[in-house]
Amino acid sequence: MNDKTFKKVYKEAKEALEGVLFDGMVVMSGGFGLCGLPENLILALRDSRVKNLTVISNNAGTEGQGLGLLLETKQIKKAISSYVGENKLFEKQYLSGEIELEFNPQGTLAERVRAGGAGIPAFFTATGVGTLVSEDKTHQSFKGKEYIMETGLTADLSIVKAWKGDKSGNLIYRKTARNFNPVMATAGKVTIAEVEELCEVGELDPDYIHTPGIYVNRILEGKDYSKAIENLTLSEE
Amino acid sequence: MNDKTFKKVYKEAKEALEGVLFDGMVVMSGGFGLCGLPENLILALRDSRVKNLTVISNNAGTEGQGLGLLLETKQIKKAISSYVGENKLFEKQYLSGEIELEFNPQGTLAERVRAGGAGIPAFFTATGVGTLVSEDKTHQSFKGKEYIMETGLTADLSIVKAWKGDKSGNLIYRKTARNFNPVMATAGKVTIAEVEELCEVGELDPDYIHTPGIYVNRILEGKDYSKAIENLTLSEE
Amino acid sequence: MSWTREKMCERASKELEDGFYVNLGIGMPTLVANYISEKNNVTLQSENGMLGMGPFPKKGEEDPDLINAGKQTITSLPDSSFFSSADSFSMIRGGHIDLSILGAMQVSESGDLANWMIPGKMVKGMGGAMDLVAGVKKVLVLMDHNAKDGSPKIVNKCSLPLTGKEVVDLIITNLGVFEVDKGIKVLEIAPDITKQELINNTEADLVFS
Amino acid sequence: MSWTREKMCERASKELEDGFYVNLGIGMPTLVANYISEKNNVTLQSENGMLGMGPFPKKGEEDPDLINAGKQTITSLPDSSFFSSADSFSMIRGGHIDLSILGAMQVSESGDLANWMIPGKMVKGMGGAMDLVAGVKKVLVLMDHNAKDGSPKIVNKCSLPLTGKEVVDLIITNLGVFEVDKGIKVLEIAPDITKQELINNTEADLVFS
Repeated sequence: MNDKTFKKVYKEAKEALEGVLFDGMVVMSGGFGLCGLPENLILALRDSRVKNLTVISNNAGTEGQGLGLLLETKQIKKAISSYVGENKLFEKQYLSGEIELEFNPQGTLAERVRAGGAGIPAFFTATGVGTLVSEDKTHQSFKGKEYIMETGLTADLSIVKAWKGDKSGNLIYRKTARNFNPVMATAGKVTIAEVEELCEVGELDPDYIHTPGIYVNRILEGKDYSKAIENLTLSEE
Repeated sequence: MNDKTFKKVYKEAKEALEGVLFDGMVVMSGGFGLCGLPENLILALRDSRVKNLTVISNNAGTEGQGLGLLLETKQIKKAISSYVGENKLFEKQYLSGEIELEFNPQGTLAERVRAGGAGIPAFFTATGVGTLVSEDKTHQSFKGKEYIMETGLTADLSIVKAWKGDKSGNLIYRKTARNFNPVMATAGKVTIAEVEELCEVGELDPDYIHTPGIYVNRILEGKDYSKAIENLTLSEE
Repeated sequence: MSWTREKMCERASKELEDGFYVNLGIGMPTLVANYISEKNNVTLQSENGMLGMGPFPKKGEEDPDLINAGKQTITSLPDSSFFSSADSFSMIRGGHIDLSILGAMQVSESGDLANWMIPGKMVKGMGGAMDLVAGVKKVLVLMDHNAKDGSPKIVNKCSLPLTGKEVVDLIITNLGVFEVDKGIKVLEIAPDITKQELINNTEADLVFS
Repeated sequence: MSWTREKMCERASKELEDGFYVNLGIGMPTLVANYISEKNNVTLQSENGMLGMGPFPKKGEEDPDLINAGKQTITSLPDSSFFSSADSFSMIRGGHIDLSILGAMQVSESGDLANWMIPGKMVKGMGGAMDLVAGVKKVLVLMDHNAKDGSPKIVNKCSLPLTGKEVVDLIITNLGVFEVDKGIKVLEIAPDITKQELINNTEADLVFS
């Protein structure tokens, strides 16, 4: 989507989602566990009541957190993830057949998203060869080693969370909150970014931009980040 | 290569090349035109007189600059590049059959190198479909569009140039001197980096590392950078 | 009266819509940048790894680490970002650039483009041209209507090796503006150029509306 | 006397050579980090996007933006770097990590590994395990020699769905150390464990040297 008006900045997550949602759409959401989640946009997505979503995200959130919120409202039809542990509601909906699940190895998922954003329809990987993941997939040998073909993934909408962003859409992530966000930003027909700090154009150093503004159609400064810690682990001393 | 001694820092380019060179090897060199070239390492490569090199680099340098230096000494057997204009010596050696040339579209070259470093033996791209580049290549259609298969590239040695680097091998590039350097750093069995400023570990911000130290086997602080400008263009006022 | 190069560039600049991300090829296309008004937020990409390309530097302000794909010294802008060649061509291949303006030796009526190689002459390489025409959303060719020897450059079928197949969307020459869409549609004709003159200088069939 | 978990982790830590880049799986493998001496420069990778993983934080110093692949709060080190999931798995898939230590449900005599799924039970997903075993140079399995029900975990053929085929190089259990190389070679035996006990607790044929 090219936003002809070049007005990328939105005040509220709800407003930022206007005009891009439709039932049955494919949504990518950045984040690893509860780290680097687009919290405001997930809430707004829940409140929109858009349904039959296919959600591409490494995890499915926990109960009451992250994409877990969209499970409560039964907005998710299918999840493409690498790991959905720690979520009883997901388990229940999956076992009852309410939700469809496609597991991808985490690196394959990341690369499929990267490929989707980079105009690469398919690539070969050794990951998953000889496992359930390779069933029905094209096998090919290169230099005597076996690989399977995986396809690129794109989404109707990508929602990502960054640390800082400027009004032209340039993004910088913080520590391991980066995770899937940069690749997902490249693979959405529309990409909406929420940031902890919205900066003026020129405040970010061009050498250290993680996501160039071209990938971000809409941007907003998020609020009330819970930044929950899933597994607080402290050193003993 | 895992450098068991974990002594990554070398004083001189010549010393950094010790033990890794052999005739007929494949060498990747970062740089775009004369921008971001590993100048010290190219000089040391010339002085080593290693021969029959296959060189993977976007350009072939100009006369007396960059990889042009290795043309003078006839060390290059084959070049894999996207553009070799502005080099009469290359032209002469090519027309006389002394040097073999494989043209790759620039984006395909960059992606082949990225794939090589990322363990992806092959990928599909629309670039070059219906052109000479697609001859003898596997064609496959995805969602009604035609693509060709391109393979990953690796090298026995990658030489790259960064702006700053720390003693654990973390690298940061400056402006458009980044170009092919980061992907080539990932695709060498051995990667040697030269930097303008060698820093202590801890001086670089972990959020802004362009090449993580894992990719760099050896590092040195370069000297006497010529940083030639190929095409000085000034605004008129 | 056929259009001057300046006029052609100015006409091409009209295709740069507000908010567009644009890649300008080496040569005449680079000059289109002079006609981008500050009002419409057009961002220039340079395939060697930069988004938000600024004007050429003033004397003494040139930076050898800051060049465009034509290896010319340039400047950055407040919204600039730098990235690797792989990331740059992911942007291009992935269809994120709205418009690419390139020169051409030949364009066929089906939109095939030839602009990188003349058999028998030394080949310099395709650089990023094949990636650009295959990946960018809209490809605009900016060229003289005829070759130096007077032969037509808008042809039935390219005789030169292709850069891309069915890739060109719009052609701007010194004689007119042409849309490639199941044939060559004439959108505009330069002043005082007759339909017959256009037809005489074009090998491909022209569709007048 | 079979080895304790501490002893197993300590033994596993001996496989971490100077200068190694290592990925430690969730659970017992994570504990191996406690046995890395500062002298040998071992760098830990966390597949969610970090190289140079430090110890767990002190109370009050935890950072929700800084977690490992097990979602545990961690710290960074002076040589740390952060990167995206795609870049992280390029590192893994591309063979740049020297060693991965993972837990297992079953390992076969040909090095097949099963550690992600029990049919009939809720499947949580493979996370990054399939990528790690397919990409990392050397794969070390750290596990109890027998399952809770006493059944052997080193088997002729895995009955559980595989994580990877022919991927395991070394197995460390509470009973011994085993190399997978055309069969299961016994490298070390825990104190007071007899060859016969090892054989009784192992389905796969063991090769004693």
